[in-house]
Amino acid sequence: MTATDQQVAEQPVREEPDTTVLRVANLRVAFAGTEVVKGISFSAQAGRCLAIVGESGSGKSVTARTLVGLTGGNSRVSADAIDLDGVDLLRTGERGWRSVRGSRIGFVLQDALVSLDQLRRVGDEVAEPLRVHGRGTRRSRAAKAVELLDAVGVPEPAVRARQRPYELSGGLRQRALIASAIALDPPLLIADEPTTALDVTVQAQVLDLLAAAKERGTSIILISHDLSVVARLADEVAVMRDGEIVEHGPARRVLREPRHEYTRMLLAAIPSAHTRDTKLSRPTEHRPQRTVDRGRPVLEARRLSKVFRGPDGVDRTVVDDVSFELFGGETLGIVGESGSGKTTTARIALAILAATAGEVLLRGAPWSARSVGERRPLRKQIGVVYQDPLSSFDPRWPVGRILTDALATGTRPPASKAEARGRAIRLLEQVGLREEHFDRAPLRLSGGQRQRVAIARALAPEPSVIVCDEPVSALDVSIQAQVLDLLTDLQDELGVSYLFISHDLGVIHHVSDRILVMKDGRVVEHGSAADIFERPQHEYTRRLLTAVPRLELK
Amino acid sequence: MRYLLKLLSAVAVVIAAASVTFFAQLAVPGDRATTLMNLQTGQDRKWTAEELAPLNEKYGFDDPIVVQYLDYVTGLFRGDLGTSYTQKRPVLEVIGGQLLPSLTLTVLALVVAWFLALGVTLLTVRRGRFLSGLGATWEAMTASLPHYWVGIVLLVVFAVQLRVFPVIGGTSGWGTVLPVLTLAIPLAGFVGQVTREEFEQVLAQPFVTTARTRGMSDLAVRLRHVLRHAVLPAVTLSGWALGALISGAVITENIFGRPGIGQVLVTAVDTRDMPTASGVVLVVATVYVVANLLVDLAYGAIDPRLRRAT
Amino acid sequence: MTVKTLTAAPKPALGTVLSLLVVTWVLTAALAPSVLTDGSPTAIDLHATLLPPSWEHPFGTDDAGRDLLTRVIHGSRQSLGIGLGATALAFLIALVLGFTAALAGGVVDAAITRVLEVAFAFPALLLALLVISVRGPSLATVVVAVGIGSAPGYARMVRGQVLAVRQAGYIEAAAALGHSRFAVIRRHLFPNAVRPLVAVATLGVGQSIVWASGLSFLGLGVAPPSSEWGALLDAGRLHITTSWWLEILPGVVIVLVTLAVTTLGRTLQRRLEGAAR
Amino acid sequence: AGGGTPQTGGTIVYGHVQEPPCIFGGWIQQAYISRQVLDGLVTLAEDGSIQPWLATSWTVSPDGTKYTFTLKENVKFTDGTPVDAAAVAWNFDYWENKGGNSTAKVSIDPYFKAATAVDATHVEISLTRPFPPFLTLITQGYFGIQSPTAFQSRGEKENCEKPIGSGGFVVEEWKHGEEVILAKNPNYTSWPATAKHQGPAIVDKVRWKFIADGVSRYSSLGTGESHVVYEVPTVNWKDAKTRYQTIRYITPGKPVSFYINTKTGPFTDRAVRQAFAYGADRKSAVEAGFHGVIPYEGNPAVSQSTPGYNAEAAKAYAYDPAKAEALLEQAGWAKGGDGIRTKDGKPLTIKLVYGAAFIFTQEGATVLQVMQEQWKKVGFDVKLIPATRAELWGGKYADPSTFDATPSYWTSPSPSILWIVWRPSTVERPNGSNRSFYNNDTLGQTIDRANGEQDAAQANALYGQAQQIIQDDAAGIGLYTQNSTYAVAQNLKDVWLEKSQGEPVFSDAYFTR
Ligand SMILES: Nc1ncnc2c1ncn2[C@@H]1O[C@H](COP(=O)(O)OP(=O)(O)OP(=O)(O)O)[C@@H](O)[C@H]1O
Ligand SMILES: Nc1ncnc2c1ncn2[C@@H]1O[C@H](COP(=O)(O)OP(=O)(O)OP(=O)(O)O)[C@@H](O)[C@H]1O
Ligand SMILES: [Mg+2]
Ligand SMILES: [Mg+2]
Repeated sequence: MTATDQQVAEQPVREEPDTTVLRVANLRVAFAGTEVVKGISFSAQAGRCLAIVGESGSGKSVTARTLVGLTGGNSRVSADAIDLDGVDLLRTGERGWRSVRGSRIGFVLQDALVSLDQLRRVGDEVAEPLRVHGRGTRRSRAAKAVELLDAVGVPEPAVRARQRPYELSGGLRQRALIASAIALDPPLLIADEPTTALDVTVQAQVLDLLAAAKERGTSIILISHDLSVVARLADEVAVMRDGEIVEHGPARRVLREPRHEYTRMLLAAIPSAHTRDTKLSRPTEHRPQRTVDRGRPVLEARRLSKVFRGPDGVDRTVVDDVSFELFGGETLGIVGESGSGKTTTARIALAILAATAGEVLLRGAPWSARSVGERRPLRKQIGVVYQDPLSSFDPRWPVGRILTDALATGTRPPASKAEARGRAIRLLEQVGLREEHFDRAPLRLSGGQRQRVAIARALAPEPSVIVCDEPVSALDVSIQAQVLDLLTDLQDELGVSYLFISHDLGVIHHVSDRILVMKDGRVVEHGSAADIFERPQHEYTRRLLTAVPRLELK
Repeated sequence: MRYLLKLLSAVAVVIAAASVTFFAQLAVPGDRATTLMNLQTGQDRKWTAEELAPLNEKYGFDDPIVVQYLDYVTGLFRGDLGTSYTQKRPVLEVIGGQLLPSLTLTVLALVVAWFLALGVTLLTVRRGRFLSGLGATWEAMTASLPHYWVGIVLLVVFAVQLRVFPVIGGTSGWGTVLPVLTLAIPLAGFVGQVTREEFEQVLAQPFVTTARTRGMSDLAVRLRHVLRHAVLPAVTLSGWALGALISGAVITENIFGRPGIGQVLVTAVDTRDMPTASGVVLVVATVYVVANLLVDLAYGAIDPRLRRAT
Repeated sequence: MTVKTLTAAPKPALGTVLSLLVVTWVLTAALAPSVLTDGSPTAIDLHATLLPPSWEHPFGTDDAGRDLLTRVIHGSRQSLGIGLGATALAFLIALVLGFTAALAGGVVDAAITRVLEVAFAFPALLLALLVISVRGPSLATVVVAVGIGSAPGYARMVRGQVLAVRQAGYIEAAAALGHSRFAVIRRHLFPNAVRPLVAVATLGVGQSIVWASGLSFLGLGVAPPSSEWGALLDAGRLHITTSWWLEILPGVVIVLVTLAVTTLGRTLQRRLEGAAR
Repeated sequence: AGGGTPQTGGTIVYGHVQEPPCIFGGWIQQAYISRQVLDGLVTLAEDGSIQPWLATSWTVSPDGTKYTFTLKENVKFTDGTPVDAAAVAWNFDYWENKGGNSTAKVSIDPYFKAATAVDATHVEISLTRPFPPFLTLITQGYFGIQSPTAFQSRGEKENCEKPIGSGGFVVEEWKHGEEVILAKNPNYTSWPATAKHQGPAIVDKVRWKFIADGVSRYSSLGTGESHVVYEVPTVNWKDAKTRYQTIRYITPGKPVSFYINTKTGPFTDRAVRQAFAYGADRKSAVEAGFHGVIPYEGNPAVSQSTPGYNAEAAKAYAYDPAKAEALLEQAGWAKGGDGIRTKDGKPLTIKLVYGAAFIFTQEGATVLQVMQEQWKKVGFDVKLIPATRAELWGGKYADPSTFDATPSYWTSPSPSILWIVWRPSTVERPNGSNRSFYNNDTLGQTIDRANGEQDAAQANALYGQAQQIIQDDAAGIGLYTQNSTYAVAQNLKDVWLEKSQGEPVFSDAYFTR
């Protein structure tokens, strides 16, 4: 690290003083007396991208919203300056804000998929900033909307303009949203988590789009908790934690040689090929050698298929001839884009959903073929952790009741209330929670804690197989790391097998022994983790792999 | 095909409602011929079999119930709703004359209720604690108003004291104002309450914030984006309300001396005029069914996503 | 440095407190009217007829010299009884129909849904008229008429609610744990489907009171000398231009009580929804 | 008030209460309106005498069983056909033998024998027995003469909606639920002897509106939207007297009095019935309920405006709670802890059924509630049972087991109403109208004799005796007179009520400026 580097990191503003578009100094935001942004300063330059990263709840979105004067109800905002091209926005009042929004600052909201008005035509939405700011005629605006859609790479823009948002895929919607944000060619574009909701392949396209805008000289503030996304676009990175910027500097430097402890932790927590046999939250620790019993599979799926009849009466084959074997102590990863049939496969494996054809065996014995009543006593052998733990808990039940209820269905149901409580608390401890969580409502737990309770519940009946359907997709990296570690720890200790579903290749690579790649309900490739990631055979797998953003810097 | 099915099911609902009325009235204790005799004489006594015989004969009250019912239902398919026992006119005509005033009253009431409700909602939802509170209270309060109390108070204030509107305007334009308000004010409370709830939720949606980030003013956001989403529950409510209002308007009709189908229904039940009562139900059910088909269409117009679902 | 403060969404704090006061008052009136008044609601005094409100008679007196406030207080038991009774009856019917339809599915569901459709198309007024023709006007009749009249709406809600809850993750999770269908219904489906309806029921109480007063207007209400509020409104009607208090004050009481119950219901609803989210 | 110049033309807006199903029929609501359209044979004058109308004169055979009417010549129905003897005879035949008007029928049953046309202008009506009230009875609106030609050539609907008579008005349009529009009959020639002017109606039209709500009805007069209103709410009567011309008509016939069920229940004991009569201050209750407007009527049999009214009998049973209690004690009804009397373990519960919201308005209901309180003090547990129209008309409370007392009225210009209401019911001649189920042969004979008595004074004495018997036996208990009240705008003159039933007559009325 050189001295210049240091200098740049500390005073990035001075590097190219002429191009500063926005300068924020000592911004503070409080909700109902609680400060969530605690005096941060940064600036944005034309043609450059500032990335704000940090864990969930660190105040990224609040900061972004404050920059357009839409902090939200019951908030208190103060700052020494929020200067946009030399105008102090804090002093402009609502009218001033309105003249800036859309024309001087383009804003792409975090919840991309629901940020367009579902009831209006995409073209109208895209052209709305033009209308609001009184540019052009109705006709010219319509033409401009099509032009914009074309510019952000939407195929058949004229058709799309006449469709409504729900008729567009997530990626197209995100692009339309960006088109709308850049309609008036604002000097500053703020994009809050523009890729979170998207599949990897689409994610890459959106990032390219932002890169193009940057090329044209737009200043971009990119907000994300995903460091690999940031790595592709950012010139400068600010790391936020608890409302403060803990580290700020050129992207290269921050990502390669993080100085702050927290930044280092964030970087380490990203699951990838490198992290396979280590603990994400304890980077120095390695997993012990495991033995996978390749004798009789604990769970075996034979040529499963599932046909759903849609509301339009048309049959759709959602799972098509899927077979797999899961052995004792092993993790089988299933990866594939949204809608490829992963969850459906998992539900068939759990015998919650009847397959149209095919059969599932549990420990070599018929499983899906049995009647509901016959299956009931066997259910303790197979547990499940859902993607969204909160909705899998009865909202009326506290954690303790959820766990004791699960214990009662297990191999060794507790004999007394006291025993149930004791065992539930032991389970809590096993997943890294404490006795105090026993009486807590799930609603009052953090996302990671909820996921731990879900895992504890799955463990309670002492199953030999646990189906994990996207168990970490709702979590941010640091918590994701803890949960993944927990799962591997349990495997090491108890020898459980996991059927592990995720669309995140990094996560899959990190945990899986063997991998199934699904597309459109079919298994397009399967093999060991090493084979899939290093020697992908199928075209689709290769495409997936190249689309994955990586931390490697140019 | 789907529309045909819908139509068939609508017709089935209407006929079922009329049939239920037919049988329900038969189940009511008391003899129809006796009622008619008493009605003709203003009495409340019993009559001998001979005294009742001509009426029983004339209206076929002695026929087996199945025969009476089949007569009625086959009549329906011929467009014949029967003849009123008391008014001696075809039921279609008895109701026909009263339907227009009733429909005018209820449709206008619905429209006015919508305007009142949306006005209050647009202006008060999330507009500071005081205004929001005021709007919400106004809605809850008007929704709790008993109809005829509103009617009588409006009558006394606006017609008797201030003389702005006629007391017995009948079906005239000015005369319709107070009856319409009588029905519209409590309904506006209802519509307002559901709209407000929805409005609040929609206001918190990301796409609303997105619209704001484009520099839109608050009012424009409410009108252009939020309103359309927020009216859906109120639209559903309206389909139901139109059906309910049309027979429920009887109180209003009573106070303002308006003709209407509600009065006909009450009188028909009082006088055991079965064809008329069943006819009114048939008409009310039809209005309900049509209103709901319209609601479906409105749904589709407001939210094209729902076009396929239904 | 600039400070910007935006106000929050309305908190019904004051409204809730006032509503609680009103509801407490009306509950006291219904359960122990003697706490609020020592007079008899039927005590006549032909020398003190049609007196306007005064300290002695805060609500004035009627044409038989009865104290109107006393009558309002004593009438609350019946009015509230109608509100609660009708709502309870409606919910009982609604729960049975709604659960049967949603759980049985298929033909049963289709049949019940059709029946509800017809019930909706059937004028509620006629239903009331028919019930009253069969049973004659009385408190019980009014409860039955209003109860049956409002049941289809609730039934539809229950059905929708059950269908929605059936989709919930925790229902599947419970099944995956190996609980029997009945246990899942009893322990998860029923309580979660019914809970949001508690608030709806509170709203129904107020509406039933208003509904019942409409029946009184048509001469189909509770038998005299009951001072059920609807009956008071009906009795006061002719006096509105000469002795306004007989019509206006009972009306104000109905509105206030309904408003209070509604406000509490909404607060409850927010709480429950908030907790469930 | 004399002032103002009379005008020709104009439209009278009249606010009535109830809408009848047909314009012609046996319900008093129908008589009100058919009086405007149909003419009768004879009419009743203020002094109670019978005056010419369609009949210019008449003779009665010495044995009192044949009435021969001479008809006015050249009178035409509004369909152009002549009002001749054949037409009149047809009408009588229609009412009596074809079920055309059951009230007309019961009024002159069983005396009526036949009606025959002697020649074009003479019609003879023969009776089975002498019946002097006959002439008085046929002055009622139920006896309006219709055109047989029109009646027979048209459908039921037209006959119901637009009966064709020879009256001062014709039905122009019936806007159901709202109003009946009556247009002047320009060729009117057959006004009654009691008319206030000779010739067709002076106004062009009458809009006969149905305004059920009392507040609206009365207020419409104040706002000038109507010129005449019927049934002024008693709370507004004082006000009406100062602002408008008011007319009050005390209906003759049976007043609003209780039928007392003498067949089953506690009222089979005469002493209990009498105690019931003594036990409530009916007079004060009526005054309170009706705000001093409607007179109390102590005579349960006929009202004070009926010929032959027994004023002495009316005075019986003045409020005397002590006497009521004494009578009940003697009859073996002892007071229980709650103040309600019991006998053989049975409480003294009285089922009082009344027609809610139509026979008994809110005002009447107040009267009942006041009395209920008073009755409670002497030990009666009176249950007020409001009956709906459907229930009453359906005959739900026709059976003796269903009620103990029920108030009702029956208008009639003649005391011969006693025959309808109080005639004993026998197997061969059941009398469903005797709702006290009071079968007193002496009473029956007395009324029968009175009905046949040619000498008016003698007849009235007999009617008086009959009233006394009813009162003594407390077979009915008096309450108040049935009233018709009208308020007429100051600028409308010569609206008058015909004497027989109190129907308003508009064919002489005119506006002043
Ligand atoms: N309108 C609001 N009212 C109260 N608190 C709020 C509001 N908006 C955000 N907060 C709080 O402010 C903090 C920062 O939230 P913010 O949305 O900025 O987080 P974030 O960094 O964007 O997280 P994520 O990665 O989950 O989007 C959180 O604790 C959040 O609960
Ligand atoms: N109950 C159902 N009825 C009809 N179609 C269904 C049903 N469940 C799932 N599908 C459809 O089956 C397809 C596969 O769904 P599935 O949930 O298995 O996908 P997934 O791979 O888990 O996707 P994601 O990553 O979005 O969770 C989707 O197109 C979905 O719409
Ligand atoms: Mg955020
Ligand atoms: Mg899935």
